Amino acid sequence: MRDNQQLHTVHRIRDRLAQCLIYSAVFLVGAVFIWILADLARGGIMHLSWEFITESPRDAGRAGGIASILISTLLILCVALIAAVPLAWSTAILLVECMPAASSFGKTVRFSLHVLAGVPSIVFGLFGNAFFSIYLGLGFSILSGGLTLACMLLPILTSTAEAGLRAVPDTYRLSASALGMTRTATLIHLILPAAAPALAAGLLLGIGRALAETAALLFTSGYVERMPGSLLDSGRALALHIFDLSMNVPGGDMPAYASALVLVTLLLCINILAMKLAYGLQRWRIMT
Amino acid sequence: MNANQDDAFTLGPLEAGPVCCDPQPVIQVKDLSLHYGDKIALDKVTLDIYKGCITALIGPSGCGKSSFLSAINRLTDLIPGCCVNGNIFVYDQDIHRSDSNVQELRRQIGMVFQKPTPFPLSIRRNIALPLNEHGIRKQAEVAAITEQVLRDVGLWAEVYDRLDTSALSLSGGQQQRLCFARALALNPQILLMDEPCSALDPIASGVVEDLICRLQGRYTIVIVTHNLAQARRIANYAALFWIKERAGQLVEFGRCQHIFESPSHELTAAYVNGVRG
Amino acid sequence: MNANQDDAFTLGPLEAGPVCCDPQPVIQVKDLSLHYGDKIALDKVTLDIYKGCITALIGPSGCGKSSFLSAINRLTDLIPGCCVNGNIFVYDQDIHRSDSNVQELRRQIGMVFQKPTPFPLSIRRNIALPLNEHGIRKQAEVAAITEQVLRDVGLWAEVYDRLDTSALSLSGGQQQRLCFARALALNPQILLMDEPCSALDPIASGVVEDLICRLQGRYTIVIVTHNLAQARRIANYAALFWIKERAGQLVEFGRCQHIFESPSHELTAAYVNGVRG
Amino acid sequence: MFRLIPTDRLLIAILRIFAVNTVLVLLLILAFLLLESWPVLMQLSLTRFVTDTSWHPLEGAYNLMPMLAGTLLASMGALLLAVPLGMSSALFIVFYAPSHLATLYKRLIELLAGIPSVVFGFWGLTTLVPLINQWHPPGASLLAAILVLTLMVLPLITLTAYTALAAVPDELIHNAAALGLSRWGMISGVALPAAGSGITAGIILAAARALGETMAVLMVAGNVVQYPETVFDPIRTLAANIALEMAYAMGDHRAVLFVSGLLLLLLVMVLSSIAGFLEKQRHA
Amino acid sequence: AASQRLIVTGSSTVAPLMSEIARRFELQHPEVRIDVQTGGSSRGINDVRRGIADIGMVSRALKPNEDDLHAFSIAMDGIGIIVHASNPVRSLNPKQIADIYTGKITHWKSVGGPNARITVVNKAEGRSTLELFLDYLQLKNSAVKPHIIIGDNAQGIKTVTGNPHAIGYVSIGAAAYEAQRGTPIRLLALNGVTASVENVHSGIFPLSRPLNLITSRVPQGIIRAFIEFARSPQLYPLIEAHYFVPIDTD
Ligand SMILES: Nc1ncnc2c1ncn2[C@@H]1O[C@H](COP(=O)(O)OP(=O)(O)OP(=O)(O)O)[C@@H](O)[C@H]1O
Ligand SMILES: Nc1ncnc2c1ncn2[C@@H]1O[C@H](COP(=O)(O)OP(=O)(O)OP(=O)(O)O)[C@@H](O)[C@H]1O
Ligand SMILES: [Mg+2]
Ligand SMILES: [Mg+2]
Repeated sequence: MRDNQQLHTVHRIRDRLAQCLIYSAVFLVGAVFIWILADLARGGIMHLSWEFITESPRDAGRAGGIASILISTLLILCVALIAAVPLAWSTAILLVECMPAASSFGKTVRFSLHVLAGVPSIVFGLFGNAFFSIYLGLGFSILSGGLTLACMLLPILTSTAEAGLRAVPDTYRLSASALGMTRTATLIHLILPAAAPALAAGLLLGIGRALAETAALLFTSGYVERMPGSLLDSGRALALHIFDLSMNVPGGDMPAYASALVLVTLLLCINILAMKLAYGLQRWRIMT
Repeated sequence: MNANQDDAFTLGPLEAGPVCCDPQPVIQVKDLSLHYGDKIALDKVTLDIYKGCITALIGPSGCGKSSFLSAINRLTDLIPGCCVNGNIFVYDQDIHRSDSNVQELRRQIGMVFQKPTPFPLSIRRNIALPLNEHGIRKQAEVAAITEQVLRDVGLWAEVYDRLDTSALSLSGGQQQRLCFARALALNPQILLMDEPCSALDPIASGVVEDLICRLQGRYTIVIVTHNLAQARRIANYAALFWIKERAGQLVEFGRCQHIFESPSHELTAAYVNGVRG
Repeated sequence: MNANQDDAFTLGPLEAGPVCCDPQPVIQVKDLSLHYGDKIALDKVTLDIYKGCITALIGPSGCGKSSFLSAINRLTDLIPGCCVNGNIFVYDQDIHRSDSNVQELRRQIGMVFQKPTPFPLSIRRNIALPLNEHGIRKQAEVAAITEQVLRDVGLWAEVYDRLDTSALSLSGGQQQRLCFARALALNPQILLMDEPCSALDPIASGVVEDLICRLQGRYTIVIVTHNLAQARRIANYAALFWIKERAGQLVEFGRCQHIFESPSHELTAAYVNGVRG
Repeated sequence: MFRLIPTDRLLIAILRIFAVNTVLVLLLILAFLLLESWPVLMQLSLTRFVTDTSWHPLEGAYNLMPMLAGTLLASMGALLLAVPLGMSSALFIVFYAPSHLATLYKRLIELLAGIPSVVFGFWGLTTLVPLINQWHPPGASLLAAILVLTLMVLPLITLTAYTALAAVPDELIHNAAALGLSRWGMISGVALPAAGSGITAGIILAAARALGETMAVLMVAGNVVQYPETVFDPIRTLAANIALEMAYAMGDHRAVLFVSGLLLLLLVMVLSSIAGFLEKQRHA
Repeated sequence: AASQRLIVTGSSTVAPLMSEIARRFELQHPEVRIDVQTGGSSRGINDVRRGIADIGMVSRALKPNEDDLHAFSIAMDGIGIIVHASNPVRSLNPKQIADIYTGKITHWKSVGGPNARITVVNKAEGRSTLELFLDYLQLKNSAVKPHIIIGDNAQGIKTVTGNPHAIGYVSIGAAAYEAQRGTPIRLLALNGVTASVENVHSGIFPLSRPLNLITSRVPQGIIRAFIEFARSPQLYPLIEAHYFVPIDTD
């Protein structure tokens, strides 16, 4: 309280300094990222056309488009989600609704998920190759790629769903119980709808991860760039396509840019869609 | 005014004659002990709740009033690590017997919490959902009950034209009354209330208090409150809980007048006189 | 008992003679209007706060009492979209002048909020942090002030042996008193309190109320409360706010006795008589 | 009404079956990694992974240490850059930026968090590596790996730190302000300690991500197995090694790759237990 | 839909050619679907042995310990040293190359090039190109001091394209194909012998090898049909277009 004037001047300088550092860091980050995005957009937009989306790749991807690759990607994604979502969400529901946080079963599951969440994707790739491709004999196929991804998505989907369910106020459970409602009914009518935005957001995160994944698919779903005929065919995912074009195909930069642009746009669209969906769900829930 | 007319009560006549002239136990609690893991929340509480009366539970924070309420409708089942010993009889049925039906018990015993907790649904759905759960599904019947209970809590005039908007858009006092209505819809015989007014501003709180008074006689009511003036105004019986040796205990139970004016226990005297909530 | 001895107060003598015999404005609020975006929270409020007195702000929820307090120490600066018009003079200084020092202003004006909010640090750090910020860094000095203010709020006996444990491990009432101590450590002249008792149980609430009474005279106190009995018990002046035309307004201001016993405004009469919070 | 209780039982039974599967997946992964690496773990003594001359699987030299060093160096370098930048970004969003700018910047970061690692790798390969090459050949190097990893984990750190900071109750901030704390005093004295555990958790998550990142590093790090002497030397990380050689590895070579997978798994487990330990410390 | 599926995996040198052959084969046999995956010669052998693939692609002669497999040569290829097109060096002898790869020569100046450090590009272990190359130079891989390690031929070409001071070695077929497409790389002469398809064909070029298809059993049915198709003279133009040398099966 002595020298208040001087003290506050010191504070003001310290505040300014911190502010300057933070602003410059932010400026740097922003600039670099905008540089990357601009690079992608500039590189990709030239090559992008309707034909690029609707044609299959020719000449190792230098010509033609990415239609078959998009289809493969979607198929892999579908397999992964169909396999992972029920498992993950039921696990989350079990953990939150039916298990005391301290139960040993709950602890085991939570620990497994914790470890799974940190497992590098290439290790999932190793596992998928050894288990799905070779042991189960699925070979290089969309199915084994999708299932490998499903393993990878399990922890993400579970932990987001768990967080979402936990965020639903306990008062709903208590009031519903006090009204004599069963857990099942409480879950279906109250908790799941209340957690829907969180579930959707988690799903979205999972889709994002799945679309972006390369390493886990390298040895499971394979490289084949043709239109897949069945789930047992090998199919090249979009991220893998970018990898291949940029690493292995001289003159593949342009289509790689364009593919990257498509991938990023796709992720963006899914993002927006899911937000809308979550919002819509909320409205609908109130209306009925 | 039209609104006032709609506000009129449809509560039926008292079922049990003049209030509490002949105390008739509806809930009998015998040697109830309640632990949360190692923590003892209630230690050997024995208490009868009388039919048609309002019983107020008072006492300092953490003395186990809420725990006592939860034990009565077995809401404690939901709390991991919570362990209940002793007997509770509701209408002479031991509620802890393995063949007793918890859902039916909870239908019989309505509960209202401190924080208004409408479900994030429309006003209509808030009442219809528990009804459906209990097998009442006919549109007309549900609508009739909805109107009835909303009138009972004096909410009909305020919301009849927007039953399909979200219950969350109501004000705090309205939400709390909706919670009352939801509980009443199941036609319970007993109502448990855990500080139903304390999260509300004074005006809303007054409205809810009026409502409780008007429910007296038709329901057996157990209310937890920190507001001694309120307890005094509305209750017929009062029970004081206290924390002794780190465990909640029942110190004194008796007619409201007795507790507030000539308490037998010195703790009670100190509490009812000294507290400035 | 030793504890009781430690609990003894070290508050100094009153600075301003007998309380409020000669009202001397410390805070002058002139035509204060406050918006949150489009929402008008306060509309043209003019009010003087007198030195050494306790002024209670009462009124229904949402009438702008908290907003009024925040305007006085410019906490409104922190709220995006909040826009303040009109003049506030604290010790004859316009606080909205661009050359006024907000940090110094806030040091002069202590504030205690509804929810006890100790920082998630040790008890000692909770008090030391603002002191350090205001240039008091010497270990010994900080320790002395810490002990002093903890004694002032009657917390010293309870915590002197665990000053380095987390402040979050204290009970609600203790946390709130720690917040008082933290505010007092900066040696303010004015204390603003926003429902300091309403999140506490009755006993803790009583302790805090006592504390406030003991602070009277040494500090100029503005307190928001929903508890009219409390306002009546402790305040010298009272101001009633009300929501008119969707904006908070000052309805009546005067001596506490006047407001509660012979209010000039019919709204005031209705409010102070009808409310059963 | 009596039907309803069995519904609950059925629900729990079904949920349990699904949850058990989740645990099984982890066990299965562990089992297969062990199964596939069993031959070498049996034949070779573990010291071989440390003492062999270098990594020449076809010549029977299986030293994993240079790659472990590369992995750790790259991750730590990336964290060293990303933590200050990420924290600054989070503080900017929560405390400094005007609201519309904060939203915009957060959107940008969210967008970046979703960008696949190959895209960063690709950008690194086409832009960063040639740049570094002009400065100090060969370009593909530890430095490039660090920079690309920084770009990848930065959004992660920013978003977790943002979430933790945003979860600091407003009341705490208002209290701090009411005590006349300056902005930086408020941030460093109150907000950061209050958000501490969330921020640490985010950083550990980022570390795990950096350790396990494969494709982006594979594309820019040069992939030479060696202990780097300067940041301009190329390195190979464990994960990149698996991706690079798995396709045509046979016999012992393949098994050793599974061993390195196990090693990665171990690293991540160590990290998560550190995180768990920190968490416990805070709550104690 | 395809009722029969053939999986072909292995050498990245052969893969582009094989994809094209597979496409043509499918045109004739609509009921067949052929998936071509790359990874390296060892992967081809590996996958065929494990039964994951029906046919393996191997860009070298089989070794004695691989005589459980059946090999069918479809073309010849050479391995060429490549540098960036802006590099003035035209020719190197095996000694110089060995010195560059073992780190005894680190500057382009020492071999008559620009004033810059050499960036040595090596292949990852398990690639037959690497084996052949080391064999020819009589080096062990552990003696090589590379700056960048790459997988496929294409990656090698791409790396050299992006780095004016790099030196690498790839399939002549792939390099010539790319150079003809305008990619800025140059094939160096080895011991004065130009690295070209003609020289591989005539056998003067020292670093050459057969490109094989392998199976684990004697090929039957559709596999046999495919292998015969791949070796049939009607594909010679295609093979030549990929800058490989067709082998007269007769
Ligand atoms: N879920 C729980 N787990 C562990 N302890 C609990 C739990 N709920 C309550 N307790 C403890 O049990 C004791 C009694 O709690 P209870 O909520 O019944 O008190 P209360 O009288 O209702 O208090 P209040 O007036 O504050 O509502 C308290 O000490 C409390 O800390
Ligand atoms: N940050 C904010 N943004 C927008 N509106 C606000 C904000 N804070 C308060 N308001 C609105 O301003 C009005 C006055 O709020 P204020 O908190 O001052 O009332 P109050 O008298 O303190 O009420 P209570 O007794 O419930 O604390 C209310 O209608 C409230 O909804
Ligand atoms: Mg309670
Ligand atoms: Mg307020």
